[in-house]
Amino acid sequence: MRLFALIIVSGCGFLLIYGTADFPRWADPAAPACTHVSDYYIEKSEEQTCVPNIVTAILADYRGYDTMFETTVIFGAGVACFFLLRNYRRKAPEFRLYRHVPTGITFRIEKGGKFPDDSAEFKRIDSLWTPQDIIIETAVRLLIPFIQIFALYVIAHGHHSPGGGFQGGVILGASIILFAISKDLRSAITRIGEQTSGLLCSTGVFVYVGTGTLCLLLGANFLDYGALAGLFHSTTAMARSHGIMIVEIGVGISVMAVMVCLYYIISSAGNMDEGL
Amino acid sequence: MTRQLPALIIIAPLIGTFCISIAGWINKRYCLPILIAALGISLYASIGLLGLVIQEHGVVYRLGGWDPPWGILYQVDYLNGLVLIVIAVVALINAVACRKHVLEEYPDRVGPFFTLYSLFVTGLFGIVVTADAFNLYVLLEIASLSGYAMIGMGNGRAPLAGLNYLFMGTIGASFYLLGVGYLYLVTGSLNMADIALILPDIYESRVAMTAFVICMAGLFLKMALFPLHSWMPNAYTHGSFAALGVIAPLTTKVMIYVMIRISLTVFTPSFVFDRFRIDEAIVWLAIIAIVAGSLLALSQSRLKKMLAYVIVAEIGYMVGGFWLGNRQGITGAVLHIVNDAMMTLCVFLAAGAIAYRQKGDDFEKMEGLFITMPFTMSGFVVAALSVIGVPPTCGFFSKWYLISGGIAAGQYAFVGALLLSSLVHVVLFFRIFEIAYYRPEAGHHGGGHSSSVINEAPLDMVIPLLVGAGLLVVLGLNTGFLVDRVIRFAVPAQLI
Amino acid sequence: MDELLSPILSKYNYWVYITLMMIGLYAMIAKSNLVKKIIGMNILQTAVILFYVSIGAKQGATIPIIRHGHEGAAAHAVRAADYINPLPHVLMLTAIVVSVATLGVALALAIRIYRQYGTLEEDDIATRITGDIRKSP
Amino acid sequence: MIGLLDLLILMIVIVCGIAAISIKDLLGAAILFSAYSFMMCLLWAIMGAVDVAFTEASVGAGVSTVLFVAAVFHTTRRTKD
Amino acid sequence: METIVSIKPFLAVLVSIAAVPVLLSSRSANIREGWTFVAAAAKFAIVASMLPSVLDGAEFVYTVAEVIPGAALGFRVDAMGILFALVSSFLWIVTSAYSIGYMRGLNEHSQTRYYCYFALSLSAAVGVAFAANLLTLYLFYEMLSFATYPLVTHHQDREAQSSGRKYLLYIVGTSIGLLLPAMLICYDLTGTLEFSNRGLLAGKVSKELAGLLLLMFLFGFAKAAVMPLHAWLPAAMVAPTPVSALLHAVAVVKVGVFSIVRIFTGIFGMETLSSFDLGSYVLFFASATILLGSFIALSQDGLKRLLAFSTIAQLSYVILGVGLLSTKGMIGGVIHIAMHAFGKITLFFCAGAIFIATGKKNISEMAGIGRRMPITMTAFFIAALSIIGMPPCGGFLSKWYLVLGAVEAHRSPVLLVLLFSSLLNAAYFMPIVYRAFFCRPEANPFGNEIREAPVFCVVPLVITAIISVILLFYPQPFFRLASLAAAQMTGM
Repeated sequence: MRLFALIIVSGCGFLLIYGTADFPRWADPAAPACTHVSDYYIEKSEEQTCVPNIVTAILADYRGYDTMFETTVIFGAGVACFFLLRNYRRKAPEFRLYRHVPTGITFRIEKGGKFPDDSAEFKRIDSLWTPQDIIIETAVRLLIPFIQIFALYVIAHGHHSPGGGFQGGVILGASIILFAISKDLRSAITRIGEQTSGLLCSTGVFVYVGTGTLCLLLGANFLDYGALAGLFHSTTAMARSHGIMIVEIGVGISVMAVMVCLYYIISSAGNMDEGL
Repeated sequence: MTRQLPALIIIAPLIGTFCISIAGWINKRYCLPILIAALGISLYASIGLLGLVIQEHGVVYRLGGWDPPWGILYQVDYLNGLVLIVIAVVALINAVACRKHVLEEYPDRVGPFFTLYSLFVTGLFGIVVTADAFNLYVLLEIASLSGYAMIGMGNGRAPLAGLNYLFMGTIGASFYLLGVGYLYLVTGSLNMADIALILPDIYESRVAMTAFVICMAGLFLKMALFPLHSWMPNAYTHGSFAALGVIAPLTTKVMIYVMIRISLTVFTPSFVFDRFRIDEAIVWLAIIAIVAGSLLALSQSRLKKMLAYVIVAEIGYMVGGFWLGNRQGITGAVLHIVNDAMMTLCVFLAAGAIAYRQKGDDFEKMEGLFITMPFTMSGFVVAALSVIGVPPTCGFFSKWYLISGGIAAGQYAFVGALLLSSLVHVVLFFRIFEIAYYRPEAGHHGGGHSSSVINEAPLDMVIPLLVGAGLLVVLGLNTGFLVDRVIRFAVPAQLI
Repeated sequence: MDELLSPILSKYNYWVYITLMMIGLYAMIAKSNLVKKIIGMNILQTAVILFYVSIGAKQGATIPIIRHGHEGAAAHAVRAADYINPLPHVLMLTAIVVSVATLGVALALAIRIYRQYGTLEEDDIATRITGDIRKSP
Repeated sequence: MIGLLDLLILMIVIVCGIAAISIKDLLGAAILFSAYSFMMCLLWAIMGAVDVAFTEASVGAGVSTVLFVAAVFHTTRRTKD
Repeated sequence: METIVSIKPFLAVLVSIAAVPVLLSSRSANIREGWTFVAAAAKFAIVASMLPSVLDGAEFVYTVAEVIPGAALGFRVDAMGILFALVSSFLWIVTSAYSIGYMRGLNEHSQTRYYCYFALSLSAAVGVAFAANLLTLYLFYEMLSFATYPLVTHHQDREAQSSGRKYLLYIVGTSIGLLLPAMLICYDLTGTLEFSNRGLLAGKVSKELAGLLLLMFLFGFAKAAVMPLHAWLPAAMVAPTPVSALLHAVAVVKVGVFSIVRIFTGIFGMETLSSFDLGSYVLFFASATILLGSFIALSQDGLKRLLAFSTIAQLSYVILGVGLLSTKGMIGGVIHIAMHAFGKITLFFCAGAIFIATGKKNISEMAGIGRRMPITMTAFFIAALSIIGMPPCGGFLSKWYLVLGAVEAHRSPVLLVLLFSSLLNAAYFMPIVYRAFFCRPEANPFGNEIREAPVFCVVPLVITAIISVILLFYPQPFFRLASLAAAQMTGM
């Protein structure tokens, strides 16, 4: 097997090296890749879309169709994981662990026994439970708001600085994942439930597609934000910038939801019960 | 409105996807109607589009209103107009047929399944309709991703098969992406037509050649051409029928479409067939695929697995036919994309109906089926005859073009392989017919077929199957129209 | 000496991406552990991304975010030579997203497989399956 | 001299990649892979692909690692190769 | 020659296909068989309605669909085609009557399936008769192969299974392995597949290629049972007797020879054949088949097997007649299709009647049976005479023209073959008749009281026997058609 692998791999390697021989010099400003299409973007993008960050402009407008499907891929990944792992009718766990908060004693309640409901007194804990670290909890509680604000900034400010809907969405999702890790999965799920995240997934992408379709209904081509000018009472370029903003927000929502969803599903192996 | 048809094809199933995923939370019963409605809209759009293409020889749609090569472009010509209709029809028929399977196999995740289903179809539509090399990659990933999930959700060894499928598919897609990168490196563009304009100056450079080889390697991997087919039989054996009904007919065909598109539109026939002589080698590869696929199919004892190997052979038909490099051969390949999609759909629908009733698709489960499931079996017989290549079913005519292409190219080994595989298919399917025909208790005298023992599959499985079987014959009788009005223009003019 | 070295050195990014690609491919083919295969898959995808980003690089240019001179805001024309080619970056954003999506699905499948066979080694799984087949009749 | 740093990071990337697929502990592999991604993102930042670097930092080094760890947590750490 | 565009040929093909759903839906057996008769009568009426204008030298043409450029799915009715269609559609009526008697007499299972596939086979046969080009002919040829499979394996036991396999192996194997490539080569050479009396390949092929193609066609149509590809026919005799009677004396095997005649005349053309002297190949294989078939028939004890081998031999008369490449030989060959059909179907009917009445299958057990079933055995005797080629039966006519053709073509060996084979025929038929009538009473197991088979079985065989006598004295319209066909095909 290894020999076979080595043969294939070296074969590919030789092919690629052979092809590399005719490459233009690295980082050559005169290389065709840097001269044919990209110049147009660099020179025209700002006046056409009022977005200084060229990457955002191309991402959400010139090649917005790609990005729409990029978001759809993420959405699909969320659905696929849900489809593959989520198991509803699983047998009830044979025992549960509860912790008496004031005394810090841990109870092990067998099946059949009466489970107390979560309260200030009793708190359910995972079967693989590591004693809570007050430092981590506090630090995370302090951090999360700033992380989320930063995420919103990244989404909102994607026009002028690196970042955009996708990165912001990931960071937003990461903050929730962080919360889920620092406490436990259940308390995260109580904040953002399974259905909520599932709903947000599709709404996010729907915002994107909806914007595109709106342009189509306004008589322009699909995803041609210029058609929104009438709605915003602004120039076409400005309308494009607004359209990009809307789309980025949609992407952010969707990506955030999917990241959370993925974490829920995978960290609990589909049980939505006990996480990492 | 007709201007917007190309967008409609994608938008309908895409919006359908989200509606289904939300409906899945609210009430499962809404999922299937939404899906069928969405697919119906895209079927309408694709048919209208082909009509438009026949009127004005090609439709162009600028997404976001940007001119190529800066924006992404839809370009519908005869070739993909045809494939679009095939995708829509197959997806629609199977969507109608698969309800019972879904309810039986995963009742608690109907919503997600149909979401993935419609996502898969969206991806295929996008692959076929786009004229942007990178955009094709993204949509390829969408289709593949939902395909992996649908395959992996079967029972038994399905997850393993699905994961292998995922690995192979990812390698293939990455290779394709790399090839596109090479092309971008030397042309600076991603629009297929634009690349085709720039490339001829640099056909000499190794980069173009490497790009072509890498792209083809990736596509062969994804379409499961013989030496690279390892993922396919397992995936198709362990997947659930609801998913297979749409994955098995369409995935490989669309990949073959992509191969044709890359070879003819991005690269020119002169480059592919004249300057860069690997066509001979690939035809031989296809010959090996045909022979090996047919022979391996002989050694199977499960219907699904046998059909999977039959598909391996069919892929050999199309790849070989295309790489013969003459008009007849390419016509045959394109025609076979259409026909093979339809017949694969029919055989899988029939197998699904049988497995649904008999609780399994081993051969011994099929004894006496001609008595108990006459309609399903008659549909299956028509489909099988089409796979064998018996007129007037459509399978015969595509095979006709392929063989005459082989004769015209003087590639007699290919002709021999085709004839051999037809004979092997006769053996394959008549073995099944015999099992189904000679029921264990011979005799049972008294005139007429005794309607007491009939135990037919549910109507919503049988009717789509019979419709598909009818389509096979209709397609066969309209081959002339198809070739004269559509495929003739899909084949580049300079080929003779 | 320098003439001999410069064509090789000038393309070191490409050599590196080829190396990474080979590493990933090797892992996917030769390793029997599924998670290792998945890691290999990600390395493969990152290698392709590295290749694209290397295409985009441009000497004497800065990041593709248009800076306005203090005098006369959008008055001055933007010179293409000043900014790095942004297109590959856009494409690679998409590619990264695709890779993480694939990763999610792959891990989900791996967990299912582990649930089913209790191992992640392909050869063990193969032995299990053959064992089951031998048991069943 | 930016080129040297560049080369250094490239070396680290390769080393991390090889280590990630050859270490006998899956958790370690996951962590090494995140290190690999992080180095990769530095590399891209140097090449001026800020957005890509940003994304890779958040996705490759962040979420992917979490997912890997979660998966390993639910399966097993041990591996034969 | 005028050509009439009319849908009649297509209707003639469709009518029995249309009968199938009706048969399936009809509840009681009587209604079902009533419908069978209606379909058969309708088919015969349609075919007969085309007869007069064809006799005047007209041609009916109808194109269904242009599936492949140069090879439409179309029909053309000329003299030879309508001759064959007339024979088979008429005999369908007779056979339906006979099958009612037979199937009910033996209380066979799944009779509806039987009648359905019977109708399908008939439409396939007529389709072959009316095919305007090689593609259409191939289409119906294959349809016939698959439609007859359930009939051959009607009993669904081990024996039926093995013989069904043999049947498919020979028929489908040859048609895909030899016929299809030969067809494609023709298409590649000429760009069309339409039959033309001048010959499609005229002046387009080298001698070697022409010879190769000829052999591919000759053996590709394995239904003609030219040795060495004859083994399926005796095996297929496990089928119920009406099936053997109609299909293996008329439809299937005649379709084989008919197609071969079509190929020789319509694809190669007489000039090509004679200029390349391909006739002698044909004559060689045909004569070998005739003699070997007759010899094997001598050694058979099972009556149906004997008839099968006799059929194998007789079929080659037709091929022989065409292979002579002379007008008279052609007439003899073509008209032999009709003559042999009537004679042989009578013989099969008799065999079936004997089986129903006495359950006997072997000749050795039939001593004295003539006393018990005089009508049947008389018919048998007449039919045997017809096959041997003695007056006062139709067979004489065809043999006579074959002899004339052989003389005309200066092929003296063929004369010997004809003579010798007639002797052989006599040698294997006459003992049966002799043993049936003249044997010592004490050796007669049946006794003297007359007990015939059911009337549904007897009437048809009497009719066919009488017809085969009449055909000698009033050979019209078959003779006229045959001479027309010969004239058209030899282009004189």
